[in-house]
Amino acid sequence: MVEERFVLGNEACALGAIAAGCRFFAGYPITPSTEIAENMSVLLPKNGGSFVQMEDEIASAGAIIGASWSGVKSMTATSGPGISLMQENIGYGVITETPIVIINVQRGSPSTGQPTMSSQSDMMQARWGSHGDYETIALSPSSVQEFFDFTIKAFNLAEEYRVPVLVMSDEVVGHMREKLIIPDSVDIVKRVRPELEEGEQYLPYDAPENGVTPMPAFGDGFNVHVTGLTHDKRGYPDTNDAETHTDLVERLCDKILKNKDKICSYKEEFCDDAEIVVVSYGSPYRSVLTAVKEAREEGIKVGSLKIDTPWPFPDEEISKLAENATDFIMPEMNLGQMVHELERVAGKDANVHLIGKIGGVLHTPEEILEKIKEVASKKED
Amino acid sequence: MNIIDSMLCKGCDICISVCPKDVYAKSKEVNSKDVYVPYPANQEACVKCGLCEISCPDQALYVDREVE
Amino acid sequence: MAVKENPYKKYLREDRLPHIFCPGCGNGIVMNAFFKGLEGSDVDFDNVSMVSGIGCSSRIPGYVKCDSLHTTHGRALSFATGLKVGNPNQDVVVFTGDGDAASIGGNHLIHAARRNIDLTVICINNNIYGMTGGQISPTSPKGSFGTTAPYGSRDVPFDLASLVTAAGASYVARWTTAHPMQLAKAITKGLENKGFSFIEAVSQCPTYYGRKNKLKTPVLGMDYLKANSVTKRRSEKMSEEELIGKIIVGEFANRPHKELCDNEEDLVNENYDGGLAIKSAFWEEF
Amino acid sequence: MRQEVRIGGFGGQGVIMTGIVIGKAASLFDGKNAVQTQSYGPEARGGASKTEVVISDEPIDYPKVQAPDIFIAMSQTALMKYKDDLKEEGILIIDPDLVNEDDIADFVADKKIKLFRAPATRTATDVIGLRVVANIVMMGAIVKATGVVSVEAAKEAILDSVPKGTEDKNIQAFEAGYGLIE
Repeated sequence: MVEERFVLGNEACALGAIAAGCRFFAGYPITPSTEIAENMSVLLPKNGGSFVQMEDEIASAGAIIGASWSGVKSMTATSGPGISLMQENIGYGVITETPIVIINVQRGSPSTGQPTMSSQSDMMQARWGSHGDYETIALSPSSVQEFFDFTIKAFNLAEEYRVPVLVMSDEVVGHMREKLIIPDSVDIVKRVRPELEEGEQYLPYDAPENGVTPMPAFGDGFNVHVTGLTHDKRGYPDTNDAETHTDLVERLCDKILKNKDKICSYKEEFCDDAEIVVVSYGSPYRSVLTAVKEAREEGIKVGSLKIDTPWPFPDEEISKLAENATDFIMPEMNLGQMVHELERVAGKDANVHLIGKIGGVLHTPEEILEKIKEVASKKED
Repeated sequence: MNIIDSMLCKGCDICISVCPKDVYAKSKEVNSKDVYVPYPANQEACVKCGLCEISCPDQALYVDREVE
Repeated sequence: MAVKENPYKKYLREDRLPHIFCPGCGNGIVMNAFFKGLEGSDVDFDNVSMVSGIGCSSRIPGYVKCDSLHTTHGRALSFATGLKVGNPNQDVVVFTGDGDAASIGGNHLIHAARRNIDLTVICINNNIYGMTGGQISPTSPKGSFGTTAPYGSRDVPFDLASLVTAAGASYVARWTTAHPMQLAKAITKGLENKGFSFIEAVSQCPTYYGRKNKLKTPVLGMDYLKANSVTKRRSEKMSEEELIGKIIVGEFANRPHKELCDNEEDLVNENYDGGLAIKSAFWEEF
Repeated sequence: MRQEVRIGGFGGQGVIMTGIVIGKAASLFDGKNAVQTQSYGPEARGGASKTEVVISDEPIDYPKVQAPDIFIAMSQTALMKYKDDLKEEGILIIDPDLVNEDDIADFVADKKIKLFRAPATRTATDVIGLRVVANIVMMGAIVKATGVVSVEAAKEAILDSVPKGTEDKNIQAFEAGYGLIE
């Protein structure tokens, strides 16, 4: 039965995780993400799962990777300083191709910054926060419903691509209450065990080009060795061979980059004839739509591109929009992070304008409208 | 006859040292790691206690327990 | 006819031998003691999963024919916590070293002990960072030399067995590579204890610790361990001065009490009638 | 139509709970859309407390309150700190026992504010015999004075939010609050 609830974004995230099949959560209290851990501690025992409050965020990230290899879907949630601590093990999750979900309810930063205020200033860390060349997937919800939906999506993408997936939420979405519609059932990507022919040797890292191999659980009898060192197809460390390393790391990147068309998700509104496109992700989108509608009423040809998946960045869609648009505006709750990606893709053909805002408060529709008008009037000159 | 696998032996001499009956001695055989692989020079003294087997860090040593 | 090979070799991935350990490294002896301990216990080798961090001793699981997780430096116990809680039916064994467990992983160590999670931790303490080339560790004896203690260490070392006992572990023992039979017996007890078991295996590092501290050969290293070991019982009658430089061996704790996974399972049973969702990532629906 | 509600008081009065109940009433039981937010301070207890609710028949884009149509002040500090962006001719509900009306006489006159007085804390203590239900008493006053949510929705939302066994007391509190407004 479809259920309606009026809940906090962070609670919706926990409910989404349970619906997606998450049965293990390890975490450490940190504002403004703590309600996710609290809700998981209530929900997991009622659904056959386990909750462990770890000694820190490093341990939390390690524990969910261990749990994932035990054969359960696992998640942690954190904010600012916690996501910094988790980076080492996120890199481990990437190289070992472990499906895990990490929720980051972003807060004002750097350092301990503004614990109770909002920001989007960890966006670059979501991509390359750990050392090394790699690609992950990141999703940014802009509503309570999306926090639920995207958490489920994160679990599915993690399984499909065997990669850590980050849900880059923020304090605004985490701490607002809205109506949440919980469907009777959700689509789940389940894990698939390897199937071997009689006498066939199991090669846990013998993946097809741009792809992944099936993943067994510990105890299934495959005797898999999982290591953070560069490894060959058997999973054995092979750290001095350039070819082994190149093959491995290129595949880890390509399985995300070359499947962009399947992974990327976005929403276009009023874009058909748009000469100005406001590109947003996460909570600033809430103000964009109001501003775009008002600007349309004043006759400005402006549209909105709302990116659900900041990573991998939807290059193709933006290139397509840049064929018609002369200007892109990007509101971010930081001093300019994803805007560099926008510049990379659209900068040759169009002007890119940042509305960077820090301090913890969401952009108002007026601030965005003002920028739209300013850009529109410059076009006329 | 106790056997020392010359492919695995790294020549640490721990077997020579731990054996309570002084069964082992260095041989003149040099393996691929350039070490003189020990051999049971005094095999008949062996009481099959297994201390050399568990103390061999390279899983190179086998104690023959079959009755001849 | 039985294969004429070392009785512990059958547990290893033959295609990876010989292992990378230096000649005379104590790691191989501790591995053997582990296999012997396992054979003497009620634990089935096929049910064992291994976890390790970073360092020489943490390379051990990679050679063993079982599921193994070779993780980040110091974090083995965090990964092992998830692995064990996710599926408490496995017997999870952690191999770690003094730097891995007591320095970078010190906080994880005391908390895993506090939770009394059912893991068997074998800590090979060779008093030095071997893999990075001989730096002093948190267990290096006062006055010992390392590449980062060229004038001798001035710090007081950790007594790991006592530390972990104080933190709440239910089984704790310490032996050395010169006591392989006793070590194996302690590992048997550790494997059979349902709770956090910590077995400290004091070991020689001829290459780095030995070279800097006049114990250049494996035999010298092991002779030193043997000569300086004092049983727990005897140590209780000795003065602090007499105990300087001595390695106290024996059982430090054997006090079974409720462990983490049992508590987790109880919580599930009190709140849900479907039991633990073991290996649920493979389920179609929930 | 978009309506913005702000409630301010001090920690422990159940201010945030009131915001949640209004949001729940609107979104789950009146078939409208609602977003409820709150401001967090570093203090766990005490200090100023504020919650805001946006209610609309349309989907709500910008989730925060900029200029409230309705402001409920349950403390002098909250009244003085948050009153200024109340809309011209907006509704202000105060607990007269907890604020100093003289301080806002000019403000009310200049902005043509519709002022209501609801002695919620006194009513909760004297009539219901439970000081903790002051926020639900105030809820009744809000519904009567503003009609921002329906009476039925408000009652359903209260029943959905309060601890089991306290339903009757809370409904009594709501009705007592409803009766405080002429």
